[in-house]
Amino acid sequence: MKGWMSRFKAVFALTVMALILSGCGESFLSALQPSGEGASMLLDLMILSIVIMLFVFVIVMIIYVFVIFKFRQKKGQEDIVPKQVEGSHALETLWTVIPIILLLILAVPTIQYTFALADTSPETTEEGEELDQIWVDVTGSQYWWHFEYRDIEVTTSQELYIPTDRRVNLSMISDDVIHSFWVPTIQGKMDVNPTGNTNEMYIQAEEEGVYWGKCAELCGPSHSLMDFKIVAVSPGEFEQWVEDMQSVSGEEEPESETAQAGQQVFADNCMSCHAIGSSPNKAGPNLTNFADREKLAGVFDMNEENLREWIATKGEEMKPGNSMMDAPYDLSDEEINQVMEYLMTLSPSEITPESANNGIYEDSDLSGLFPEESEGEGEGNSDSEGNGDSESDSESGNNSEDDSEGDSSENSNDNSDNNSDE
Amino acid sequence: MADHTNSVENTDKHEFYKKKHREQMKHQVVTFVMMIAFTLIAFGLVIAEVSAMFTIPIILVLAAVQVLFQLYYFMHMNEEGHQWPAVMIYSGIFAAVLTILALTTITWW
Amino acid sequence: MSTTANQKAGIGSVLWDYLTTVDHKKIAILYLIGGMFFFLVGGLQAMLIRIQLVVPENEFLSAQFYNEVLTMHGTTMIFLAAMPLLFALMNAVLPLQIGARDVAFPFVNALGFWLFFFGGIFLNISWFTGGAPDAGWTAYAPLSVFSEGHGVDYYAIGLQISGFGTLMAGINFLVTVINMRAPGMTYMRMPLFTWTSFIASVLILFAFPALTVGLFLLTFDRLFGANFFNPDMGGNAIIWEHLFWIFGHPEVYILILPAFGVFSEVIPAFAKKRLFGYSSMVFATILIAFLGFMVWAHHMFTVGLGPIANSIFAVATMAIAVPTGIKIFNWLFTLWGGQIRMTSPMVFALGFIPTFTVGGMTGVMLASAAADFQYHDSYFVVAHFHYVIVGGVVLGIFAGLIYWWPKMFGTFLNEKLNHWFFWLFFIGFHLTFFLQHFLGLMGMPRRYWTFLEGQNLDLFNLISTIGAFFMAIGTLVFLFNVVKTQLKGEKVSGDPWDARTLEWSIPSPPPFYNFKQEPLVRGLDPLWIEKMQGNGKIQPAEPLGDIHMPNRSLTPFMISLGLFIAGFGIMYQGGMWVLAGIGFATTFGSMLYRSLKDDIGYHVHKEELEEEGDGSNG
Amino acid sequence: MAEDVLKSGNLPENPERATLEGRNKFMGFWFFLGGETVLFASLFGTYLALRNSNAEGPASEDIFGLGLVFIMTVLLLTSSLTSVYAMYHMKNNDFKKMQLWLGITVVLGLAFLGMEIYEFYHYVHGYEFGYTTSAFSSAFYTLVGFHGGHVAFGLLWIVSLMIRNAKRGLNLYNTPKFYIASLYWHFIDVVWVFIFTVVYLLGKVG
Ligand code: HEA
Ligand code: HEA
Ligand code: HEC
Ligand code: CUA
Ligand SMILES: [Cu+2]
Repeated sequence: MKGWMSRFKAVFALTVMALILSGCGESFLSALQPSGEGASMLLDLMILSIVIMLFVFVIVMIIYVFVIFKFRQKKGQEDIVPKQVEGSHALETLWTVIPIILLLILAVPTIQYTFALADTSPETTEEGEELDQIWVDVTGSQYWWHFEYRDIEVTTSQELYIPTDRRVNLSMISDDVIHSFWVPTIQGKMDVNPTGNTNEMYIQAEEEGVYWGKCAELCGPSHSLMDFKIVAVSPGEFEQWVEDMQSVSGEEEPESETAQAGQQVFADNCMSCHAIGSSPNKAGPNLTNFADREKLAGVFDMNEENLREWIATKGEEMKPGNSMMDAPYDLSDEEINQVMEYLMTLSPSEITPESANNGIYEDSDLSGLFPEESEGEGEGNSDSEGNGDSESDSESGNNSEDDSEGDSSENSNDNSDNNSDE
Repeated sequence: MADHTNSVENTDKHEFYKKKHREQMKHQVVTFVMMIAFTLIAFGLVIAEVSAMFTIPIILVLAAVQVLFQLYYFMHMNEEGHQWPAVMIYSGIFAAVLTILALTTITWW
Repeated sequence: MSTTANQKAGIGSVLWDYLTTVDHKKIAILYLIGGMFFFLVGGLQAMLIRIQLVVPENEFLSAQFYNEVLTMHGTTMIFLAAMPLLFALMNAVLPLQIGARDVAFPFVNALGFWLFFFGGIFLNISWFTGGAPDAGWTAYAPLSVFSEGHGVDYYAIGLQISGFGTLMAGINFLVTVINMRAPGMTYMRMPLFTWTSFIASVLILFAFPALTVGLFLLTFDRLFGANFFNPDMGGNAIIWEHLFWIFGHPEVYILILPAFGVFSEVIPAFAKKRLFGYSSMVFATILIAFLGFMVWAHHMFTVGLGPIANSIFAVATMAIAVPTGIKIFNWLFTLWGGQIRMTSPMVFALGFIPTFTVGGMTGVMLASAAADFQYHDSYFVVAHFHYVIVGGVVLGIFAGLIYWWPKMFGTFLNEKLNHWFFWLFFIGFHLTFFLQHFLGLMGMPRRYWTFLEGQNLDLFNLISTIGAFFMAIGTLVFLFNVVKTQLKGEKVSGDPWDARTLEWSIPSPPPFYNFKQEPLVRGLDPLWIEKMQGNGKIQPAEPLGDIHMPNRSLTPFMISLGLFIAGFGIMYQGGMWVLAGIGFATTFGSMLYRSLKDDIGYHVHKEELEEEGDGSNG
Repeated sequence: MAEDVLKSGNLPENPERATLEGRNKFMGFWFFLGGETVLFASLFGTYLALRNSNAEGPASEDIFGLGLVFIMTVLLLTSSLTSVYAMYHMKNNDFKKMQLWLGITVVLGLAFLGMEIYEFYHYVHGYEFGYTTSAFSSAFYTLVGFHGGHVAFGLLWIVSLMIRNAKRGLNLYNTPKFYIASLYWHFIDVVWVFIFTVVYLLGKVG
């Protein structure tokens, strides 16, 4: 299908247009500068439609300009009565048929792409073997994002790490109102609906990088501040990140004394909503790798000043209407310092957004993440040579898909009641 | 507007209409009996717990036919002067069917 | 009636006159004033939006307030500005175009206006009682259900009240067109504005009930603890989206079709040519309406309905480009070979053609379901719909208003100022909205209270805001023009534009009974036919006789007032239930009064008519 | 001339459409019914989408008693027939008989409404199936309640017409009013046929 499109491109010298458009916006945010499979396909489709539209527009404009200049009433012509034409079958047929043809040209790839993008079945390698799939359960809440990697016991919030060697499948649900998950450079958006209505899609980054994500459905006062990031790292780095994250239990003692005191403060005041280490979705973001984040609460620069204001004011001014405003705690400046220091120790991994930008590529087939699966739900696959393209057993089924299917029946929801835990 | 005073002076005509009305009334009573019968059938199918696969389409069809009876006989859509009412009712039914289809099939799947 | 006579009449009696009028021409003026007022309010809100977005991380408005302004901007513009202004035009000219003395239900016509008026006031009272609705004009559940305060209640009840009014207006126009045409005015001789208004009324009839139900469900969820959209109790928020868009998509064609009608009147008049492809224009209108009912899910591509539904709706949506294209080309070929006069209505019509074409083309791009995953809820969509709405509906409204202004008021707007208005508004419009296409693709979602620095979105937003100021200045020029020319009050003849249709065959403004004798219509563009083949005067179809007229009545006002009061009772409950009682008692009491009292109108007698002169071109 | 329409006496065939006002009413009311079709379709659609979403509350199989509903159906169908009779006598210019049959229609309608109220009362108190119990219950009460509201409004309408015109007989001014009131009544019946089938029968079948 992509081949078909590329040939089309050649015919119309569309690359020129792509170049012009790509002058627009920032490479981490603009849909015109795609870095992922989905966004690239969509840009192709967009360019095809723009070309058709330009064609139509030019024709309309030629007639329009001609008519306005040619048939304008001149001085002294006031009494001329033009011929009263009723119509013309030939012309009318012409401008019925041509648009139909143009629309068909647009409709066919539209349908193909619509189906292609909805496909979350396992990818296959060139040899026809199925790749292991990574499934992430995404939860949107006012105004932050939560990510749980299925089967591999890693939980994180705000920043989603993905490997660049394969698609990552998302299964998305909302905890409250409708949100919409959009990373323009990687993939088109998909709504995140409340209970019962689970949505699935895949994302795939072709290059390493930190890509900005936005919430695209009005969800309350801080809708415009519900940013998140996709951190696309090489497979080796991803594997390492997962292992580092898995090793965090939340009990680790920080080194400095202030930080230890901070840990206590945190345990007393914050643990009801925030978790450290893998845990079910809570009322607030998971803070396991908080100190590695690029942004605080998704949008603010990560610095002491902002963090202090956030904790001291519960983000009241910073993110109006956010749910941390319900937190009952009342901390002294001292305690805030301590907890800040503690929070800044939460950096379990070498792999951070930095790693996505430093150009180092570490290879892996991620087999470490998919140990032999036991329950007979499908065979694991750990044998591979570890070169570029990962290979895996052809029988490797993916079972998480089945789980998600079950989710979409009405009323069966496993996310929404978790937030009241504790 | 002005012609009503003399239009029915003619008693023959009057008698003729009366007879026509009586004819119509007979149709309507038959319609009514059939509607009651349809209701009974539908009711019976459900009470007798005949297989759902069979019952559901049947009772829906019975309902639809009853509606047509109402429209054409009770509400006189079979008489002349009802072209526009028919157009609008059928357009309404068209929009109605789309709405119901949407809400029953693609609300979620 | 000259202005001086008007002033002598005294404010009180003028007020009473308008409160109780059932004359379609006066109701048109009421709609015009109401619609214009809300257009300015909505425009002011648009200016607030643009000022907030002039620089990144601006704090001119608070987040909550921004959402309220945004919601009220959309709601006001669509329901309280665009639709009433179109109703103003329909009321002013539709009966005249088909040679009728009034609409089919003059009483219901007044009722329709007062319901709209009180609905609009109700909605706007929310600003003063703790906050306007804040869930977007689409009010997606569950955000709209969870929304605190009473803002969304005002939305649901206010739109419900004005929605009833719209539905009645729709039925009224349908029956008017079917039953009230003058002799010889066959369906295929009706002017296109009448046709498109007729079809738009059909859309109203079948689209508004879905909104009615949606709003009821929302009200019940919020006020009476129902669970339609509450996921925890088995409800499903997607139901709202379907109901809203089953209404919402036909709604946009309800807006654009009458505007198309205006252009189909203005272009032939000033090209001095009959409309090219009249019958295909009618056919295209019907086809657009028909297809318009089957495409609503194109607003829901990203909801997750699945690829099958998305593909079906994508293709159905694209199909609408075909009949719309037929229209565009028919207009172009009406111009072809004509004698184009650059009057101000014509300039608006000519501005419309390329602008709407761009808007329609971005619409087709949006219809490409997969690509919409990128466009959806971004500024690309904002750009699309302002191109079709401002570039189509608003330009159409102003074209029609200027064109029929002499007919409505008997005076002329200043042509020069109108041209100034056009160019300021038109240039401002493109400045505001063209770059928004790119903003959307560059990653700016819509309904954003503020945008962050360092995303390269600053420049385009700045330009957009500057453009909005141009539009505001243009609008002010128009207001100035209205005030200036009305004070001057120069009278015009019955046919100042040298136009083609029936409404121009009677004096401006027309006498309250419109036509002294029912006109005899001999073809499409009847006045033009008489100008070419006759003496330029329409032949009467009947001898001079008594004219039956409806009585004036305060009842429509009372019925609407009752619902307005009841709305507060339902919303605040508790002790306020009393208000609900009083309100419903007023409404139902007035309805009962109406149905018990014989209201058979009165007659203007032949002798009085004879005294008034020959009734042509006064 | 206009006052003539108030004179009772000889009426033409189809008196409800003999005047322009009558034709307008007739046409407008039919169109209104077209709109009502969509209104009820939206309610039906909502109900169908939510009919199994009974959360923790009772499901349709648990509560619906078909016996009562069957009687209600027969009552309403019969009232439709009696209002046809009323129109039959109206066309024959027999005012007394028309009033009589309208009266019977009203009595049947009242009986229907009474039974509906009893039914709701029974669900609420016998099964704890209240308006806010579940999405299903909200959808059920809203759909059936809207219909009930229509019945109540129709009864008020017909009764006030009967009282208002009791002393003056039929004329060209009031025949359209009677006629459209009866159209309304039939439409209510049409809706009920579907409620009976879709809500109650399908509720039992599943
Ligand atoms: C007057 C109002 C109006 C009109 C006329 C239209 C016309 C069209 N609209 Fe638009 N639309 C809106 C008002 C309108 N729209 C609004 C308000 C929204 C946003 C609502 C919200 O979310 O708040 C919206 C949103 C909207 C969406 C959803 C976007 C999203 O939220 O993701 C889509 C998607 O398909 C769409 C499509 C179309 C199409 C295909 C047309 C077509 O009818 C256009 C047809 C016209 C042409 C195509 C031009 C002329 C034709 C030719 C010259 C012939 C040749 C052309 C071709 C072969 C292409 N519109
Ligand atoms: C008929 C419909 C209509 C019209 C005419 C307009 C007109 C305008 N709109 Fe509107 N708009 C909508 C319908 C419309 N809009 C809808 C439906 C939405 C979506 C809402 C939602 O998301 O829920 C929207 C959203 C919307 C947004 C997106 C907000 C967001 O997503 O965050 C923006 C931003 O630029 C905008 C701008 C404008 C501007 C600059 C105008 C200009 O054209 C306005 C020009 C008019 C004036 C400038 C008036 C000038 C007069 C004065 C200033 C004098 C005032 C004096 C007195 C009051 C006495 N609109
Ligand atoms: C009522 C629950 C609640 C409590 C208690 C709470 N928080 Fe939060 N916190 C939240 C929520 C919800 C967010 C996300 C806000 C948003 O972005 O909209 C958040 C966000 C944060 C963030 C930013 C997270 C990120 O990923 O960038 C920090 C840091 C934070 N909280 C620290 C604390 C500290 C420290 C405490 C205790 C002193 C605390 N919180 C107590 C709910 C809570
Ligand atoms: Cu979440 Cu907008
Ligand atoms: Cu649409």
